[in-house]
Amino acid sequence: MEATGFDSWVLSLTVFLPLVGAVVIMMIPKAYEAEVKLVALGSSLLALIIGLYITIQFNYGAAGDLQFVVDKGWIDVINSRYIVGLDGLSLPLLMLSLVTVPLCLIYSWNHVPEPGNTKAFFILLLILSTGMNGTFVAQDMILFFVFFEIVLLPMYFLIGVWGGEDRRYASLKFFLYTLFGSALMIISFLALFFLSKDSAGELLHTFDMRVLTDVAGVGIIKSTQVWIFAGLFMGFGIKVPMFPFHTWLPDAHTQAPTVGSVILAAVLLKLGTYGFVRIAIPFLPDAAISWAPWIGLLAVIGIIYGALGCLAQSDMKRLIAFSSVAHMGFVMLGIATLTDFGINAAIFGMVAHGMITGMLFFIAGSVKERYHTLEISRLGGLLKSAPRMGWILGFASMASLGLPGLAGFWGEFPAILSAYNPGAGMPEETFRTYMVIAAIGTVLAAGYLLWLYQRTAFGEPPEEFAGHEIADVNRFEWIAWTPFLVGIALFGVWPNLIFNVTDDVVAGITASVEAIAAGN
Amino acid sequence: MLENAFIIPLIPAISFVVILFFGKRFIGAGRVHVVGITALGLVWVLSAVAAFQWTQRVEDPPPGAIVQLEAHVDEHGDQRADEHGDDHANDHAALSQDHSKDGHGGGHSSPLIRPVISTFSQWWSNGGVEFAVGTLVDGQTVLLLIVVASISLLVHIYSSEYVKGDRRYVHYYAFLSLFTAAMLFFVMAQNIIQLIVGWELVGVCSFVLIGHWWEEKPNTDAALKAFLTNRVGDIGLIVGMIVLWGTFRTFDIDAINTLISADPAAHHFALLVAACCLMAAVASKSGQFPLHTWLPDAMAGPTPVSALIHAATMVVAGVYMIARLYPVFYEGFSIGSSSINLMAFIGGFTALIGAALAFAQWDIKKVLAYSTVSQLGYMVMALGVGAWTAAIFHLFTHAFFKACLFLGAGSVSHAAHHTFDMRKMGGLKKDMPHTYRTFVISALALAGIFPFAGFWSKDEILLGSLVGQENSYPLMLIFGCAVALMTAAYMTRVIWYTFHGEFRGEGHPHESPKVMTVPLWILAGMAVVAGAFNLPSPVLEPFGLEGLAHRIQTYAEPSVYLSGLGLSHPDPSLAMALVGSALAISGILVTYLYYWRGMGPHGMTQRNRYAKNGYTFLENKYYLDHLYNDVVVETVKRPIANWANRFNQNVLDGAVNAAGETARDTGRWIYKWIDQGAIDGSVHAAARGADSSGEGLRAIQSGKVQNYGQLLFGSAAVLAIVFVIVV
Amino acid sequence: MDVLLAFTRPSLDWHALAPELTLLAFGTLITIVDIIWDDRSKQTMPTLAGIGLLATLVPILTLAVDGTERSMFGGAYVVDDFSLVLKALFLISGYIVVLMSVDYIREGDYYENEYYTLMLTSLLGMVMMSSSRDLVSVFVALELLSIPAYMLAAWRKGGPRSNEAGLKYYLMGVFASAVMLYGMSLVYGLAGSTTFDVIAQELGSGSSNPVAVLGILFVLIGFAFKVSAVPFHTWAPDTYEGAPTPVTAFLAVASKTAGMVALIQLVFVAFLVRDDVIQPFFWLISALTMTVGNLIALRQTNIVRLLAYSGIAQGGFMLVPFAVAADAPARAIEAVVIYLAIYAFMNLGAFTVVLAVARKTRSGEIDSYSGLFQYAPGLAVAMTVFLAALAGIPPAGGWFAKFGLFRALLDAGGGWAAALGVIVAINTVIAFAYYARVLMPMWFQPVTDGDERPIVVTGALGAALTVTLLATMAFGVLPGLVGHFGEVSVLSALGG
Amino acid sequence: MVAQNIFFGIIAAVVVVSALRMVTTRNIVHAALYLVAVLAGLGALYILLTAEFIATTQVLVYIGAVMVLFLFGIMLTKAPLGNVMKMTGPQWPIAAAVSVLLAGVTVYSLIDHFGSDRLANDGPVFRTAHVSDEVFSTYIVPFEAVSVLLLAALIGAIVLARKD
Amino acid sequence: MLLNQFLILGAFLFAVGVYGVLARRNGVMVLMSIELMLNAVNINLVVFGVQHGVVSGQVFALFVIAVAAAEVGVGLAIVLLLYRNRTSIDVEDFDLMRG
Repeated sequence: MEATGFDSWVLSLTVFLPLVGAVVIMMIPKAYEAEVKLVALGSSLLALIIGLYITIQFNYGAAGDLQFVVDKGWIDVINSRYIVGLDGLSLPLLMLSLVTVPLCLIYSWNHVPEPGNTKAFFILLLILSTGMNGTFVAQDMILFFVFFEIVLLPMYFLIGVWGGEDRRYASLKFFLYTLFGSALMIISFLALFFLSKDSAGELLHTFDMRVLTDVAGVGIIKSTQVWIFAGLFMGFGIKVPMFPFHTWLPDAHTQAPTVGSVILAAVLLKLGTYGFVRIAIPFLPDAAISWAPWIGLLAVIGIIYGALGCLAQSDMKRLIAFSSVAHMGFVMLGIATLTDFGINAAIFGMVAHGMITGMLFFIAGSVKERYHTLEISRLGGLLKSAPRMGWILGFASMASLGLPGLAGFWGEFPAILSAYNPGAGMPEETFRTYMVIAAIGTVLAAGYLLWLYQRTAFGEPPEEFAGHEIADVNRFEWIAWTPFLVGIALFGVWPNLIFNVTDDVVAGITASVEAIAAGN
Repeated sequence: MLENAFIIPLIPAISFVVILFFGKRFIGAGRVHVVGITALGLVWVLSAVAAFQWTQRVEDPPPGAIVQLEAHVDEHGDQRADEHGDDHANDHAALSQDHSKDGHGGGHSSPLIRPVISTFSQWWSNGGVEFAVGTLVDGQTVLLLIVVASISLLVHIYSSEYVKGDRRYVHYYAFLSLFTAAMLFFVMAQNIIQLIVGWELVGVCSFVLIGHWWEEKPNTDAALKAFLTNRVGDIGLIVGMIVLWGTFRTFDIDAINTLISADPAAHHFALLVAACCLMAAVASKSGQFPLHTWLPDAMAGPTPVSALIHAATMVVAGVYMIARLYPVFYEGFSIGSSSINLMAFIGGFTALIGAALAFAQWDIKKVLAYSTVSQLGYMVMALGVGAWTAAIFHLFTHAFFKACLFLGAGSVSHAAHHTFDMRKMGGLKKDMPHTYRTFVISALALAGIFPFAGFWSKDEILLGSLVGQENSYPLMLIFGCAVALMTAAYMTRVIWYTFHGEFRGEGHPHESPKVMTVPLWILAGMAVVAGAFNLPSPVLEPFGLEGLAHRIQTYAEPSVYLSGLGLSHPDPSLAMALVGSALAISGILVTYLYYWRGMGPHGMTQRNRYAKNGYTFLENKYYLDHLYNDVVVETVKRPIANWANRFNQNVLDGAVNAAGETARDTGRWIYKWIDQGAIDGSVHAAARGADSSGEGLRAIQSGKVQNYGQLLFGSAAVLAIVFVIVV
Repeated sequence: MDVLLAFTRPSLDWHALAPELTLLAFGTLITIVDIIWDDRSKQTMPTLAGIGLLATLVPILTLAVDGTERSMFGGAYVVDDFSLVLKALFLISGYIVVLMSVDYIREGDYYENEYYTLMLTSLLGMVMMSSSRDLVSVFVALELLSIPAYMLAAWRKGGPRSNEAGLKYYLMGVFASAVMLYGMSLVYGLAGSTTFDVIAQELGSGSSNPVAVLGILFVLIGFAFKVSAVPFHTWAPDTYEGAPTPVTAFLAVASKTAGMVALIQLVFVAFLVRDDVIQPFFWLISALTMTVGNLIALRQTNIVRLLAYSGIAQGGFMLVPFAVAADAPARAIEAVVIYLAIYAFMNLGAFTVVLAVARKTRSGEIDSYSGLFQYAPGLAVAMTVFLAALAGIPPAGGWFAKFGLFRALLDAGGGWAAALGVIVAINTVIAFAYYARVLMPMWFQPVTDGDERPIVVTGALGAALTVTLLATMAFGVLPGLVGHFGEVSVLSALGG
Repeated sequence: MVAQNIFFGIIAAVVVVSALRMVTTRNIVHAALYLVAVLAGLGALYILLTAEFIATTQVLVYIGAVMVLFLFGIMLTKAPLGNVMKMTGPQWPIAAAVSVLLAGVTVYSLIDHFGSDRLANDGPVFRTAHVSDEVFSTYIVPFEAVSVLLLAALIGAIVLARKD
Repeated sequence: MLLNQFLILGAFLFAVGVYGVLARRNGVMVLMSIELMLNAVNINLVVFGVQHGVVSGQVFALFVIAVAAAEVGVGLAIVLLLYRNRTSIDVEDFDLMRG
């Protein structure tokens, strides 16, 4: 079902408009800073507008099918094609990415972090945007891989150039970890290419993700599947990041500039979980069933571990970073159950975590800007110095700890719920244990977030900042934050906005898993 | 109103938004209470309308609202049979229904009225199934609506004076509104997800309001403690609800209850697990042992908040939840057939230690807080022994008199320089007549003195314990009686210290303004008459008003669910009432003698202060006092109250604090040794290994061409040897 | 007399030999011009050399359009798609090297005319190499391309480092060719013929035969030296560092490519039957090469030396497909050719940037790149693209090269191939660690000496930079371009 | 046949001894002379193998040209002519070990494979004309390439060796 | 005559050449040792040519001789160049670049 006319262009436009913007900016001399900013914002907003057009035109009745599909030749020699398409799984994440980038641009409008250079900063953000958008719509493994990797370098430079004290170490660590994962991932992609067979037993030799989803790994022997899955697991798991591959994350987050952290948290981590849902599980359901208990185990370890890690932090940003480990643990737990509830919750959790943690990083950035420190013990009384920011921090913290009525809850609760009855062929007792552990994780989440809130927002402002005038939320911050805040509340109140979109796709995935499980 | 009940929580929610976002700028910081009070007024009216409509529904059921029990037998299916059950289950339900009717005849004359359920079906969806958000309104709901709306309204009014000029007046009212909205949302939850949502939201409001004066660390500590303790309970809530979902594959409360009552024994084990888990949630939210320690600390919040949240409404959420999902607990804990069970025991034990702890407090609000703990324990115990109506009835009456007591305490503190330390009060009787009177009335109600509200509800609970369902609950009865005695005693003590004797504080106490005293009087009035809502028929028979007996039982009890369980109601017992009254009166009497007449065991410290305050004791009494002091106090009071207090402060509270600290320490340890040490360390070690092996390999590169040559020829030779041998 | 009568004039396909002859003609022309005009000719030399290289592309194009496979001397000398693609690659790399050399050679104290003569000669050897399908031709082509290169390495006569570079390169080269020749003699002894086709037949007929193993091994070692595979790599860092930078680029790209081409022909045409030798050999060598190259590169402080080790490691990557030469021959050749093509551009690009930067900083230390992004953002971005390509990060071209490796490995399948894949993956990570060592000062650090004058990029260097940059990006975004050449160059011997 | 073997034995002995001496002697000129002996011995062996053109070339090119080059090299680098300089480096044991290993594996393989294969006695005898036929037909391209190679080596060597 | 007589002699010469290039410090001596190795190859080529009754062995040997001559010339040029700059032809001295 290929799109025609304008619809056949929209996805490519959302993906490449930011890149066009970046190229245009490259032509603009550095001195014309206002023009640079306008072009950057313009191109990303244009992409967003097209994203909204997609959202409107999207056929929600057939959310399980790919829409706006374009299938053109690309690298014929390796049977790789330029295939983009969008279904209910991609749509929320694409929109998240499309929204996040303009917000980040606005946020850094007048204060590009040290050492300045707005032009380069914005170019990198736009390239990043192209990579992220592309990953969510690519329907060819090679195309996916390319987009998946495109984000690496811009992020590396964002952290490395505009980051904090330890930026070189952090950026390199981020890069090496991810690179390692993706190298193994591409091996698995190729293994899929060479080994996938159609139902008649003919070798397919295709990178087309649609086809591979359809054949669902039938024809690849189980032990091989498990190995291939291992490669995918490394590629996506590091990106998520799952325990024990998470150690790049706190460093990267802590050192990254504010918008870097925001994008990292809001979108980049989602590439990994998206990969699981889009590629690993549908392509290799049989292996997924074998792997799921282990993924679940790592996920719940991540939940508890991330929370305990948070409790040990003395730096606000690092704490939020560790909380990502815990939250992505919930997402992975949901995925590991291989059930409708779990995977839907995982997707919801991705979006929710994107907005909430993105928001928290925004605030952390603003706090840093005002206090020039994120040392929790030196902060305090934010509610008094900058009440609005304090309240927003409280709001975001509450959302982050999974308060019902806000978005975070809908990623957490159904994920825990799904572990009670894991998908076909999986050990029930194991997952029920995970369920209880995950539930305990929610308490710890409340613990570290409130503890953070108490020590940063409550109380009297500390002595050392007594003389300083701490500005409250400014205009740019309001513009940048409002969409997230509204989103957190809106999706929290009416989760069907997302569940309804994703459910069809997830149903397809679980159906194929169940079919495989039934065959075993 | 019953169909459109969602409007009721919506009003305070809107009020919240309006106050929070437009309060300061458009309304004026000092006038936001008008918005809140208006909203609550509306809510009250609508709640009253809803209540009235519900009574109409019960009295004059519209077609379709009644569950026809006879229909089970003939094949023309009723709705329930169509929807849920199989024939066997329905027969069973019908049989047990008959059984309960015939067996005890406790006036189950009313027809089984279906609750009014209205839903919006697209709240969220999963796996192709759509889950609704909606309202479930029945008698239990409207009862709570009335309670919440009334008390919240009064607290709103009261607060406009009490927190006047507060630095965060706007936020105060905003969150008061939000709390009300959340609580109302909670009570009319149609499914267990909504229960969770409401449950958490009230918790957050509680957190915010306890920490209202967050500049002081103790307040924020208390807020954190409250929230975190509740979160611990929430593990149970979440897991319990998930078990329910896993068992019945639905979130719908109506469906769950109906399914259980249709076939109570079908999922006993799952229900036991679910009930145990949910019990943990109840323990945290409703301050049951051992998770009650947050509640006294929560008194750090403004007093009206304590009255509303930590006495009348939020803390009863646990009780309400048990009542709402009563079939789960009834079946899970086998309440019908046992003579002791976890819920009853926890309730009873909590009631006991709460009462004991109330003795040892000097802070008037803490006394009331422990009293609340104790009374909540009472309610839980009532539910644990199968006395559903008694528990809800007690919830109803307790809300009024405890709110009154708290507001009274607030009034006292308002007068006495914002202190709650009873040692700095005394003799306020003459300065604050209204406060004094309302306080005494409410205290009498709490103590369970005829004919105040508490008497009736407490009596029903004791009766419920005595009779039980199939078996009696003797231990619960003993607990209940002991608590009745102790309650009366500690309330007398409070009144003594606060209103009698000499004023020990600074400045000149004065009566609070009308804005505060009027709510007090309204509540005191309710404390007198609330008992009338569920009078037993023998009381009314002499007046020919049997029709008004057991109104709460008639209207509020969801018999449509409970009938299937075979729940029975005990016959009223005069003997029990007399015993209960006697206990309460003797409690008052003993304490009265102790304080007013200086009789009884006085502690060393008290004795000295009384001496200072001009009390004269006979010389020989000194020895007697000494005797009491050493023998009685050291062996009786300490073991009971002080030991309990110490246990409470050191062990339970310590455990809560230690849990927090331990988590932090564990976190630090894991972070330091596992994360930074083992995991990151191994990564670093790999990096270092690569680096140093790179350095080591550089040695090959000696720069001398003959070394290179040696390597070249040498490796050629070695490779040759290896390949010649292997291949 | 009968023997004299027996001589038949060999039938020469002049069209097939046209590229070699054109190149030879221009080489001779340069020498003649030099003799006639002496000093006045200096300005025109690079132009002449450049024109010569481009002119040589013309017959290659006509041959490609013609499309028939031409084979001479009983299969000893073949012009097929494979050879044409690689000839073109040699010539283009050569052209870029000439562009890089123009200013460098002119401004230094060098013999200019002879420099270009030798370079063309060496290229002639490479062009010959890609058509050679017998031992003698391969040997002569190898020497033809190597011996001028030995001398070019020592071309900075006044510089002890350059002299030393020449000596080391020369000695190690001669050692290696001695080993290789010994191996060739054994192979010849078993086959009785120098052509690959016959060798393939004869080697396949015998079963376990230590002499054959020895012969194959020694021949392969000779070329392993050429592609600087560990443990025969030791010359490379020293030579790269000491040699004039354009020569280094030439060695790192063209010379290595020639070695690879020879290996492709030997392995896939002559030795493929002995997969029990070649596969384990290359498995071992490639794993060693990439790992050792990468690990030592981690510790380098000199940019050229770092690129040298990086080149060694890249060579290791290129050797990977040989480890599955028999299991997936077509894919393996494709992978190597694609890798070679992309590698040529990205590595030459990196060297071009090094040259451009060195024109200002006069230093080869990585520290001298500090703050490059501040005063020369264009060069910094270009370098970033090249390094990213070398590291294999999309959308810069290198990813497709790495992808080709994985593709070949997985097409072959099996545990050993997968294990090698994992080693490649790990090495990709290590590799980025030291590329990042260059990126970091460039982007993350302030200018060390505060000298923020922009860098003047000369026309020739600019042209080289443009070509390499465009090619690198184009290969990354539209890998089909290079993939096509990889596909057509699968040797016809394999039915490709 | 016996005569041939005796002849081979004598030549081989000379070659072996000279080679060993060449790499062990301390006098560089002696070493050059030992090399001459080796090369001459090999030339003799080629005669024995009926490879007359190779034998001639061996004498002309090696003994005539290459050796002269070496001697020039020795003179130009002003190498000490006596036994003064330490000609062998300290790493000679490693070198010895490597060469023994190499020799060992090679000889083992040769013996293992060729065993006691006899050299064909009745094979064709190739005269110079045969060689030239072959060179100018089959090997014409390499031959031309070698000529280019020699030219390039010439040019390069002049540039490198000349005094600026 | 046995084939192996010649082959083993060749192998021996090759090994001696290897020893020479690795052990000798004098640059010219190293070059001379290289000749030993190349001559070992020539023996092989010629004897194999005889064995198979083909002429290509001799031709190959001829090419080797020619190339060897070129190599020696270049090698000596480089050694001379070094000698001029460093006044030494001890190969052990040339380690300016390492690591």
